[in-house]
Amino acid sequence: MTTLTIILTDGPYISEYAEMAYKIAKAALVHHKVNIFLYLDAVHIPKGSQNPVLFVNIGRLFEELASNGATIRACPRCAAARGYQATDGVCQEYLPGIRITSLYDLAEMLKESDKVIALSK
Amino acid sequence: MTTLTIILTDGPYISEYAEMAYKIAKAALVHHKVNIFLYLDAVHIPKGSQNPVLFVNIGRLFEELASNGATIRACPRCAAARGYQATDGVCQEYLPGIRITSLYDLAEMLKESDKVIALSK
Amino acid sequence: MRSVFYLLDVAPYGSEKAYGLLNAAAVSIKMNVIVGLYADGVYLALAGQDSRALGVPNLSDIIYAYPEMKVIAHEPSLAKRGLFSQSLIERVELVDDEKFIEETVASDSVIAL
Amino acid sequence: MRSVFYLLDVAPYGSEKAYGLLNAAAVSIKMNVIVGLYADGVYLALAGQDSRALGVPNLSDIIYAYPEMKVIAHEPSLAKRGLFSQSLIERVELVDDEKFIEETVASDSVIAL
Amino acid sequence: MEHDRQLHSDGKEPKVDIFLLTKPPFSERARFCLRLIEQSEHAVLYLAGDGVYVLLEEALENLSLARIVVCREDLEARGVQAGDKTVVLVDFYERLVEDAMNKESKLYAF
Amino acid sequence: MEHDRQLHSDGKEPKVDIFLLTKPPFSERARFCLRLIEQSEHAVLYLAGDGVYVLLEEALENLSLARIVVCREDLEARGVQAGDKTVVLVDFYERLVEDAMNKESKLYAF
Repeated sequence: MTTLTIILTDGPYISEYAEMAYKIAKAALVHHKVNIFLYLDAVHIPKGSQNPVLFVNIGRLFEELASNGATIRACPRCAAARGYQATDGVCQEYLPGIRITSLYDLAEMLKESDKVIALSK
Repeated sequence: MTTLTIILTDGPYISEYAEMAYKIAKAALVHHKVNIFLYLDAVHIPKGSQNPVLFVNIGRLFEELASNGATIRACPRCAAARGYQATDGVCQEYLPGIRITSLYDLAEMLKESDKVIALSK
Repeated sequence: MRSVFYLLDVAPYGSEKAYGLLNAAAVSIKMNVIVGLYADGVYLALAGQDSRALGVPNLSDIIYAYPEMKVIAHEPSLAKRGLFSQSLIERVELVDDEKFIEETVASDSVIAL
Repeated sequence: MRSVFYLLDVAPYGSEKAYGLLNAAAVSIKMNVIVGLYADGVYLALAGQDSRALGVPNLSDIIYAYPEMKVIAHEPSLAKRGLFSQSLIERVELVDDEKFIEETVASDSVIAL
Repeated sequence: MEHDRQLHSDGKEPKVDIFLLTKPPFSERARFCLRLIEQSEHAVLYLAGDGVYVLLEEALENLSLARIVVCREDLEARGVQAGDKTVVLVDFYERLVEDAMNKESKLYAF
Repeated sequence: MEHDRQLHSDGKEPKVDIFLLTKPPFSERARFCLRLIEQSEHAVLYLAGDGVYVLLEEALENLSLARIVVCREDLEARGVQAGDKTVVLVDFYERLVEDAMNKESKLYAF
């Protein structure tokens, strides 16, 4: 099984990248292992209670990816700065399945990956 | 008394603009009325429990501005999409003094302003 | 402020900037409002935008919904991006560099988002 | 992946991108890591950075803290920005366009943040 | 995977370069992407997001590209017309993933 | 305020244009800012953030500027040297606000 890692740095709604990452990850999950690392502003993506009116709910899309087997991790420095605190990787404000762990996870994801896609403004 | 309105569109930490806006607003509050409109990603600025390690706490800076008389308002569409819900303008996740109101407030702020500064990536 | 010049210099759809800027311009129409398309912002002038499949608001429709909003596009930016050979929406007035700068400085304030 | 090329094309300090990219490169040093300074990213090569008064981490110090990280700068980008007449930090290797592209494609992956 | 590694350690390059471009043509990233395409012997260009504006560039004609694949919903939203030499797909991301995850290809995203 | 309005309705322009530039010189915003400065009769340039990189531009010499004011902490962080013709201030923002809020000035921020 081959592995794809996607790195994001933008928050939801401000750019198309979160939604694009969802579309790529969804297609990749059919035959491949998918890792997503949420870096810098992308740590806002799993925030709960998002309620966009004219756009798709990005948080839900990532919740769906996690429940379909994608490994989604967020950078703890970026998350803490922005107000997301975690205990044992679990953040109460986050949607289920997405954890705040360590930047070293990014390196581990890259090492085990066959392909990498970084999407960023 | 003259009025300055500052418009922000970036979240905290990702760019220098939130901190720069603080420095401008702080200097302006000595002699002028200061309005700040938080638009797009800038609605993340007043989120509580920010805990940056090597950077200044941006949320606190804006809480200070509000307590020193700055009128700080956030766009409801941008805020709701990003997971910040408000009742009568008050969002539980926000620091005190900053309210989620209406995009029309931006127009009102502009109309009553002598000068405007938009800071945005 | 009695007049505002909103400068759009990023491409529509890829970021929320264009949508945000048009909404801000729309609520400001009790003042004189100009939306200036510059650099990558001129892509907003392309005719035939259909965002239904993408599932986001049609930005050219917003321009048509607010006739009070004057929309100008910077000709050198259009030329550089190959847009002169394309169909453009009629609501957008094409102006040369000098006229674009003139309109910018004539407004009480300039807002680039 | 056994090698990663991190492309930095935005200016340091003004955004968190450079800091984030250097941190990502720092945790990746068990692989072969190259940081490529390109376009506005080449400003990171300026000597004498002192960020104490600004109250943020010194980005050139991060480069010195990780000797395993190879840092190259794109000469045409430096030239365009007037940096050839400036003092540059020694840790950064200046390479021409061809060599820069060669290093980019030689890595297993390219990451632009 | 093992096979792929051996290809690399033999000094052979992957046979196909896949470029996913999502930036408008005058961005630094797009310029860098086009520069990489110039030196590729077998390049396939996937255009999504603001990358579809690259189709308006005459310079595209001069690039040696095996294929240009375009995301249909992104193209339509922006009002850009695709030329004869492009493949416009609804199932763009499925095809991108198929191509990109192939062991014989190398993937770039800008 | 009333005085300022009358100046405008008389068709007179404010006497001083204040430009706050925070973007590096090759950004579209910086180019636009420099273009506006070209047509100003009395321009003061305030450089903060990545705007301080503009000091490395030779083109700056050719601009007719009444004054260039630079934010000291932003300059030092970036390792940029300021020339003789610039004023480097610790109390940059106080001075900016004073200049910018003056009724006789018009403020631009890029």
